Amino acid sequence: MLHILTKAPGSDAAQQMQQAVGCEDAVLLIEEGVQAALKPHWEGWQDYHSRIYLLAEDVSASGLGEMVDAHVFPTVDMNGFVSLTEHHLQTVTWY
Amino acid sequence: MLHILTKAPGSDAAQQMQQAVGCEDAVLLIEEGVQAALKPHWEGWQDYHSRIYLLAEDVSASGLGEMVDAHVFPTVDMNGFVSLTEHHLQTVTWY
Amino acid sequence: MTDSENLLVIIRHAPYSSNLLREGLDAALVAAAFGQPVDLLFLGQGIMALLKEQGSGAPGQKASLPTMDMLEMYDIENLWTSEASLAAIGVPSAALRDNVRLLEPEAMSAFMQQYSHILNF
Amino acid sequence: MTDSENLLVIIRHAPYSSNLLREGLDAALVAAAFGQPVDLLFLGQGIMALLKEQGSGAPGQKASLPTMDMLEMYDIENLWTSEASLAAIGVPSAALRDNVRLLEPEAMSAFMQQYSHILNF
Amino acid sequence: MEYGLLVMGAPYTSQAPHSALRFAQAVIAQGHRLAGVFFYHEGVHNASSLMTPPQDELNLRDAWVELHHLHNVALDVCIAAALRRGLLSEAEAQRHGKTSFNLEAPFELTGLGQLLTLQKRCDRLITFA
Amino acid sequence: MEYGLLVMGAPYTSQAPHSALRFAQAVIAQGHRLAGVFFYHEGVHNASSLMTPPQDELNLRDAWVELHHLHNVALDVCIAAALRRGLLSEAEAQRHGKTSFNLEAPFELTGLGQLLTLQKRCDRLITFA
Repeated sequence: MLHILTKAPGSDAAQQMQQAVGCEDAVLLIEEGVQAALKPHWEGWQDYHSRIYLLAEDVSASGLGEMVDAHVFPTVDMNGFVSLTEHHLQTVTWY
Repeated sequence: MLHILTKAPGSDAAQQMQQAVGCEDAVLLIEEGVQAALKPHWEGWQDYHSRIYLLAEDVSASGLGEMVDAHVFPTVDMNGFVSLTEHHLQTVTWY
Repeated sequence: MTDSENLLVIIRHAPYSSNLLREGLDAALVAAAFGQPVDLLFLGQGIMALLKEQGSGAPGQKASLPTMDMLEMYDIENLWTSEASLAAIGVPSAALRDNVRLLEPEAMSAFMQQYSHILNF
Repeated sequence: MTDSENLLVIIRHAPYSSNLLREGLDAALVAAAFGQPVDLLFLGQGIMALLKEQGSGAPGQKASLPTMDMLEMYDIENLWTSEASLAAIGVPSAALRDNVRLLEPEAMSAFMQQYSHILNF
Repeated sequence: MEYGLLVMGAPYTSQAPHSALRFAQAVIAQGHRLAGVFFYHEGVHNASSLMTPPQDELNLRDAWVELHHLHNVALDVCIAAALRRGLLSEAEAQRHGKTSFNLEAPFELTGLGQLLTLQKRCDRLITFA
Repeated sequence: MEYGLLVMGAPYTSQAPHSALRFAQAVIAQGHRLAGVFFYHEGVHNASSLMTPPQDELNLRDAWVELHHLHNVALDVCIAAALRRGLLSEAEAQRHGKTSFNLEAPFELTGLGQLLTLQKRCDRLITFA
């Protein structure tokens, strides 16, 4: 399952998503979700470390490019977003 | 100053309001704000104990009447809401 | 017409705050009317729709209670919520309608995997 | 035309999430154009508008940077934020534009009392 | 006292217009004067004459119009916010080459200056959003 | 693969329609088929033919229409959600005694059943809200 988070890491939507992410699931952070780059200690970074991604276009629109580079957080572009949806049967958006 | 909170006590809006409430200010909880009745340990109940009110109509619409009665939280009706705005020069809504 | 593809509708918004609760329930009712097995999961603010006392309706706004009561007529009998969400919002389980079932935190992911389709409101 | 009734515009929403940031800034610009002294306070998600690097603009959406840059042209020079909000959102103060001033938690209430009018976006 | 309201929530998206309407009625019932309501941000949708709710639901536009007729409350809609969101008067529709329109009197399209004027003129400006 | 999108955010209220549009373009660019977009909740405002953004801003309705014409993507709008919010086709306007309308082809008013059909028919349904 792919989880798309569109809200900041402290939001209700984020907390609800965190309850639901299984150990085979991937997480994509878009829109306000990219603010997770400001929270290197957010549980998400530990819990899903190898399967969490930031949408690159939304990172640069938010002015968070430097933060993402500094922490080497993984990003995908729009094509990578499409690939993630190909590889997971189900997609759930948390907004 | 009168502060009107329309969101739940854990929300960003509530946190921002809490920064701003001065010691002469009053607080009115409306819409989702009445969910503070579910949180008897919410700081607001301690911090502004004699000058915080729940809007009665929104309490009953939310089904929180029993909780409000159990904790003897103070309520005002729509006319009480108007009176609060009369008594404070400024009103700020946190949503 | 029945259907083996089951649907989970997740409700995460409170009755009067927006029309999301109402429009989420409508999607569940239509799926059920089409013969699709439907379960409902209430998280966060959505839990406010499960309060027993709830439903008198803010003056001038349509109450959600009638829609909630229609669920049973359409054979939507499984209403779920999560213990973690319940604790976070501060609702005691005694305040909930009778037919609500609780998911433990560890069970949530496996629970969601059971469904062919999910709609998140 | 000048005016002794000063206005505080509070911005609490992020640049692209909704149009609230943009419409809040518009209100500030119009007040300034009418000769009213205007200050801006950025809280919560609104702080995202203060990032130096911010403003390239999501593809197809209007960037807010031009509007932010217009503030100075209209003599809106006081941009405030709160230390508590900054810490909560995780933005280091070094990442902010140069002309942003910080309010300590105890100062917030007295700060707001100074203004004849407040608009909260 | 003289009151003004700023409404920034849309019907069916936000509870704000319902709260605002009930507050408006209470203000007037208590003998105050409600000078005007300014619709901004998503609040512009309150003015839509095409709003067609089910018959058992309140039509908010009609309720605002009634408030205007009974108590002479000005209903001002921010023109920039309205145009972006597809709320056009007949004049604006013509100007932009559209054959339909969905905003009519007593709602009036006006600039943001009107909000600042309302705030200064009234003893109280209350926001619902 | 065959994709469907569910859009529940309005222009100027939510970033969702912008994200959805860019995702739609990427899906098609990668050789997938985009069967349809279903507009629900506030997403119905994407269909407004009266939307009049400033000239330097993207007109989202026009962008959806272009997607339809270039790639034959169905643009379905939930009729119940649309009527409540003041989005009416010519036929619905007549039925409700209105002289104006603001929803035209290639957008189609349809029931919620269409969303469930889209979800079943497509390999993937992605929500933007």
